[in-house]
Amino acid sequence: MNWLIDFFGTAANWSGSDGIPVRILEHLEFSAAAFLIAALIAVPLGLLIGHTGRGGFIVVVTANAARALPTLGLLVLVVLLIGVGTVLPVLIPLVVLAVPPILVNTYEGVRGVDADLRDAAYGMGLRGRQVLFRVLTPSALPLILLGLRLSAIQVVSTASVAAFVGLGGLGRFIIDGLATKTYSDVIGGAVLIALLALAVQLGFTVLDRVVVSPGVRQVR
Amino acid sequence: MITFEGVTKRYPDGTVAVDDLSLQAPTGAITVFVGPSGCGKTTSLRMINRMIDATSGRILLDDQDVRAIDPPTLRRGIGYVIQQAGLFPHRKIVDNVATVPYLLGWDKKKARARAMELLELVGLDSKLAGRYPFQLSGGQQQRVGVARALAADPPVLLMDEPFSAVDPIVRASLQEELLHLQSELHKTIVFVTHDIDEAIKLGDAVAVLRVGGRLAQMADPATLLSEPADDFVREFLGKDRGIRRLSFVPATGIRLGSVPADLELDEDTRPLGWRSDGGLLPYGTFNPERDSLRAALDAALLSPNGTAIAVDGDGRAIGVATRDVLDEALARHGTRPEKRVPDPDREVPASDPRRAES
Amino acid sequence: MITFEGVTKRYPDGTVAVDDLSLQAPTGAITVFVGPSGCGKTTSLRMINRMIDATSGRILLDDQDVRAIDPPTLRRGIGYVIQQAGLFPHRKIVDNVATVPYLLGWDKKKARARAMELLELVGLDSKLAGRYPFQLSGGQQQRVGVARALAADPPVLLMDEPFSAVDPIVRASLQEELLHLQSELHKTIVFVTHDIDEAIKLGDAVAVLRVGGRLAQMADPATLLSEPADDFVREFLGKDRGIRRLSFVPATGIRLGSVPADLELDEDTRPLGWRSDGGLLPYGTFNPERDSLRAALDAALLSPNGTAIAVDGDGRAIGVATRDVLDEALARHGTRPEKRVPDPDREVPASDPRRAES
Amino acid sequence: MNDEPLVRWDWIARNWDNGGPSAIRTLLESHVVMALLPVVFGLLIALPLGVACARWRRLYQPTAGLMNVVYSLPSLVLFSIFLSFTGLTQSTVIIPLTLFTLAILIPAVVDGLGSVPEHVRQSAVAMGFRPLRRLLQVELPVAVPVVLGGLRVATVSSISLVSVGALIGQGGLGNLFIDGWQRQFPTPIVVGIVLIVLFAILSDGLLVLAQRLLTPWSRARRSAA
Amino acid sequence: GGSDPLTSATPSNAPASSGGTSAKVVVGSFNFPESILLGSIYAQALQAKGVTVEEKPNIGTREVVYDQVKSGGLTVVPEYIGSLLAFVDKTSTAKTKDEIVAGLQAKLPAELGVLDPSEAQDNNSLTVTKDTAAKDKLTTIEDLAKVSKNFVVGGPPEFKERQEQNFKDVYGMEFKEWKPTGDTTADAIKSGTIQVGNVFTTDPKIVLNDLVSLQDTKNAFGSDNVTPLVYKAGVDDTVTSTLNAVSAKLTTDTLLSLMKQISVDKADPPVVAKDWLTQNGLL
Ligand SMILES: Nc1ncnc2c1ncn2[C@@H]1O[C@H](COP(=O)(O)OP(=O)(O)OP(=O)(O)O)[C@@H](O)[C@H]1O
Ligand SMILES: Nc1ncnc2c1ncn2[C@@H]1O[C@H](COP(=O)(O)OP(=O)(O)OP(=O)(O)O)[C@@H](O)[C@H]1O
Ligand SMILES: [Mg+2]
Ligand SMILES: [Mg+2]
Repeated sequence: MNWLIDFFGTAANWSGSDGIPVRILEHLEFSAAAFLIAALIAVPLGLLIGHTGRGGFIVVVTANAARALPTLGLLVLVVLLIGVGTVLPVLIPLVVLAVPPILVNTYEGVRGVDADLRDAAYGMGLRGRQVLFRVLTPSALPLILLGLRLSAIQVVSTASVAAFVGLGGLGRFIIDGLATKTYSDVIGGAVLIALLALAVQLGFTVLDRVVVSPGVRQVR
Repeated sequence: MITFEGVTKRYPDGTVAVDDLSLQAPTGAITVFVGPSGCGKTTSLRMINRMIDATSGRILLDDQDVRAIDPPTLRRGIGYVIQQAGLFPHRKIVDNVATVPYLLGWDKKKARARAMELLELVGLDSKLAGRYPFQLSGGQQQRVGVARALAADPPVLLMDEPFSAVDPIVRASLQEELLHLQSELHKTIVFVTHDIDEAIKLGDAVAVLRVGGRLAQMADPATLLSEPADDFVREFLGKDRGIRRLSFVPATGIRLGSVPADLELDEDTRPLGWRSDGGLLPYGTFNPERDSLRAALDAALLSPNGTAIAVDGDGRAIGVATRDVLDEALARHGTRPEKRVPDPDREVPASDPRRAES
Repeated sequence: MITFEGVTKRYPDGTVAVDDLSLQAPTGAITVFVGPSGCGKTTSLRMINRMIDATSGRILLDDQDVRAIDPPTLRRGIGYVIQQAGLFPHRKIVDNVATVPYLLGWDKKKARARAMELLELVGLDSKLAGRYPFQLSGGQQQRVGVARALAADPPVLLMDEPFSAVDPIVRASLQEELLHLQSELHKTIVFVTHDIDEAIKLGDAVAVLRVGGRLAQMADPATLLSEPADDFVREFLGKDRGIRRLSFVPATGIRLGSVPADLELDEDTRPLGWRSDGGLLPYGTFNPERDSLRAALDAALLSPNGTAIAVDGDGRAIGVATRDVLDEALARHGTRPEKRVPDPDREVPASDPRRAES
Repeated sequence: MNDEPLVRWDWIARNWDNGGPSAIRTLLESHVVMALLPVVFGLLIALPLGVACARWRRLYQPTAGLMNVVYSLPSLVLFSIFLSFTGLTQSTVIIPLTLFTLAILIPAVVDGLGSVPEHVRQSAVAMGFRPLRRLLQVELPVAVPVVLGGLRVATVSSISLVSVGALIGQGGLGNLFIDGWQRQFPTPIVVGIVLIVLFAILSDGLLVLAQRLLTPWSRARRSAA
Repeated sequence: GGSDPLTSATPSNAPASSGGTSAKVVVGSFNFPESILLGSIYAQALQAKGVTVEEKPNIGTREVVYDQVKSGGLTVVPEYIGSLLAFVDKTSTAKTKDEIVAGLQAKLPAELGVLDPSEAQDNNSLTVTKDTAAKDKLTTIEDLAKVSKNFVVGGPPEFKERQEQNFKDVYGMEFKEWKPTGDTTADAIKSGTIQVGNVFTTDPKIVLNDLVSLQDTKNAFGSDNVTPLVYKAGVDDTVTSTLNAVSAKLTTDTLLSLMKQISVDKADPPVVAKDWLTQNGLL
């Protein structure tokens, strides 16, 4: 508890270019950017593969292998290869981290939709694209959102590695705190990250309420 | 009218699901495809709305080859009902029903009004309209499935074992409902089932298929029962063919005798039982206006003296048919029941089942 | 003998599923619980093997209160078959069947040998033994379920809608199979269904329950059909009661006349048809040794002249029953069919259905 | 950045087994230990906990909530917290990774048990299985495919996360990242990444194989699903 | 900070007995290559004398490593006397090697000790690009102090905490902003994210990237001679004499050339260490 008071109770921690608000903003900035890029890649790809059923096996296998890619290793490699100075080196490993859960869940979600439902949709004269967007996607939405949520939480928590290569974000408190053994900073940073993750979780719960049809939510 | 002309379907793995099928499903009638599992019923049905394309042969919809029509367009003009209803779980009932109208670009209000109308038509309470499919029982979901297929008022309806997932009691009521609907709507319906009783109950024409997708016999139900084309059909029709085809003979033709003295009646002349030493004995009744010869026979068999009591719609005794009279009626109609012909112009009051089904 | 003595089950939420139920399921007979959905059939059944414990009242198994027996021990002595078969997906068929023997500590070889024996008994090919449940059809799975319940040779078998998930044709064959098995094994069976036809086909005694878990009537099927206790039961029994109860009257009693001249026979004296101007006319046959009066009536109705042809096991004509003779038989037995009594000591040859079911 | 090649093969050859503490082989070995022990421990803990959570549903919500929080903590933070308790030992990595593994495996066990069809459970009861035996012989075996699914994710994540331990001096192959980073030397980094991914794929493949062998009964279901 | 979790460390590998050659010597190092090299040199030298050695290279910063030595989890760590003194005594003003060693002897806790310092120094420095140096005419830190208010300074995360006050005291120098740039400091200077960075004088990147280290005319960083920090109870005479023999041969130039082999030629620290030990007859 003392650590938390030290961290959150110190006025200096709240202001300036290395204050808590700035760090949170920075953290959100790369997390959001990485997450959005990943979502833009993985959701359409997952929908497409789930819909056509082609390449599904490859996707699942690759996604699992991609989970194994160590973020830290990728990060330093990318920095070595393209240098520091921009957020790009951080985005690449984070995107790599964020894609698999979204991709796999979207794919499984679409593929898992009851075959009869698909059948009924085509039988009523929906065209392929209408079937995908009007029937499959809404039905798969809970799983798609689950994938997005898992991915977002991982990104928020892992974005702290940005600090390792000298970028900002909440990881600064952790890396710097570790280096200087200021435990209050380490714990404070971790708490902030956990809170962000919690906020993400809550955000998705709300999103789920809003965008998922009660009809689909109940079925699961 | 839907015409199959030498239609064959061979799946990529070599299975011949339908083999040189030629038949006609008449306009305004219910044509039932029946046969054992795997005999190609579903395949045949789905070739009509091009969910599956035939390998060779043609299917004509009122003289137009379905192959000439863009599939989604074709399908929007054909209602399609499947076993699990296939309702969209994420849409409310009313929107499920309005799916095709929305697709056709109807305005939302009109589409919903139409959906509400249909829900009523299939016998669903309008307060279910706002629910989601999971909140409905299996039977209710099936009704919604039918309503949805009817939404854009397609002339043709394809139904693939629509009632086989519900329990027998609900199933019977869904069958009644379908007959009732058809008596009002006169759609061209192709109905698939593997249950011969259902086929006979619903079909104006019944096509019996055998495994390999070949047509074994196509006839109206009464003919089918009296003159099965071969052993396969006879076997498939099962027992009681003689009794069952009595269902197609109305009981109107029976000469009724006057109510005998040993039948005890209440003040409204409703029968109470046959007098005997040991008190009243059981009796059986039939309504000559509505029932079939089968019901009359059943009534006779329930009475100790073999006499069936004829009652009116209110259950009042209006006469009796003695065993002799009945025998005579059976002899007259027994072997050659009248052919049932679909009669699209006859309007049947809703409270009254259209058929002489007992 | 299983005895319910004033058994009541009230669920924690207040639902009274079974209300003061008293009845007896006789040893060696099939007792069927039938009734509309939610009437407490499953609850009643599951109180026997203590899957559910009664709120009040007692259930006796051969005079021993089931409450006095440790549930797992009790259950190992009672076979239990349910709708979805409930096979263990991770065990091969043979091991599924051997489950209870393993539990009872039999040695593995003996248990498997017993399982193989049972698979044969329920009519499954022994090469299915090494498969997993997902590799079997629904009907085969149900058979395995029955074999599994029989594995430790329990005297009592509880069956909860065991056949309701399979299609009607397979269902009928499973019913036959059960009757056949029972004719060899003479278990005390309690069978739950909501299908009255199944109840009548299978039950030595039928208990009709009404919603709220109260007994409406308990009787053998023939009595039930002739003398329904009240409107609820009559309604539940549905149509054709008169015709259906003829199923319980064997056709043996019919006085056969000699084969008339206008019946065309082949060289083996098998009937070919009634001679007429327009060629041969259809005919109906029955086997007086095996069939019921219902089959005889049906045969008569299939012939233009109302005469049923009696044939022997090989299909050779051995006489005819004219309509008059039939009428007489109907008059004699129509209202008071013989009671069927379970007769555990009579061995019936396997090829021969035990009942006079048409 | 400069002429440094992506991979210097001779470096790999020299350092594969140079006898020192930073030999690639040594690092790989410690990586294997630190990645797999958490999975083993996690499974051993998650099984009883998962069973308990499935049995007493109200236990599950708080447990799942706690696991969610653990999962959202950066691994580095957990490592450094444990550094104060377990010092510079492998436990400092193994214990936090076990916690992460639990966050994946407990839900997997609960879901797995939830995937046991009710009629299968009921017929086990009806045949006279006592609860423990039912759990061991029926419910857990039937839950295997789902649990193994979770185990696969947990294993792969664990293998990848060990490398973060390099930041506190216990990172297995992750140490190669730090080394390469400090010397602006891509070769060790590439070697580290490749070995980690290969190790993960190998482990995953073995798990898939185990799944095939353990659950021949669900093969068709899996390919059909 | 509040209570310090690291002090409660109970390492599993603390030596069982105090002293005695039978005990295992654990050689640790900081998380930068030079320290890893020095650790490797110590370890191999000791091994050559038959001491049982375990190496734990690349552990972390002084903050982490120091406590591990104090608690006996590590026995020997290559240290830098100036930085170590600044760490144990924030108020110390000692600048010369002898002052510093005296300061250390006074301030180190009883269980710790330093052996003979070597000649080799690896000083902290403030470094800028050649362009910046030319533009603002910077050659010394004094020059920098005049313009430092416009400059962003970077370094390892612990840099600010250690030096902010020191710079003020010695040079009256303040910076516009402190950025923790860690291992990327040299790159950050080059890319312009920071204008001044804290880079070790032996870091080959200074040469590689055309950087200029400013002279520490007022000795703000102090002398930073390399010396082993030891957990006294874990070392015996063999260990002490062996390490002192190593230190006697180490010079700044040696260090620079060894580091060039490691960072530029990508040679591996153990190999480099071994070669050097062999050349100097220490193996
Ligand atoms: N996509 C397919 N590929 C290969 N064979 C198929 C395919 N679909 C169906 N078949 C085969 O074609 C035959 C007819 O199938 P179909 O589904 O039309 O039968 P059905 O009469 O509807 O049977 P059921 O009563 O079981 O629904 C069967 O032998 C079936 O196995
Ligand atoms: N666990 C329970 N808690 C509360 N009510 C229950 C429970 N199980 C069953 N019921 C209720 O008890 C009544 C009888 O249920 P039961 O399952 O015995 O009926 P059933 O005759 O087997 O019906 P079905 O034909 O649908 O299987 C029903 O109203 C049911 O809703
Ligand atoms: Mg079909
Ligand atoms: Mg039930």
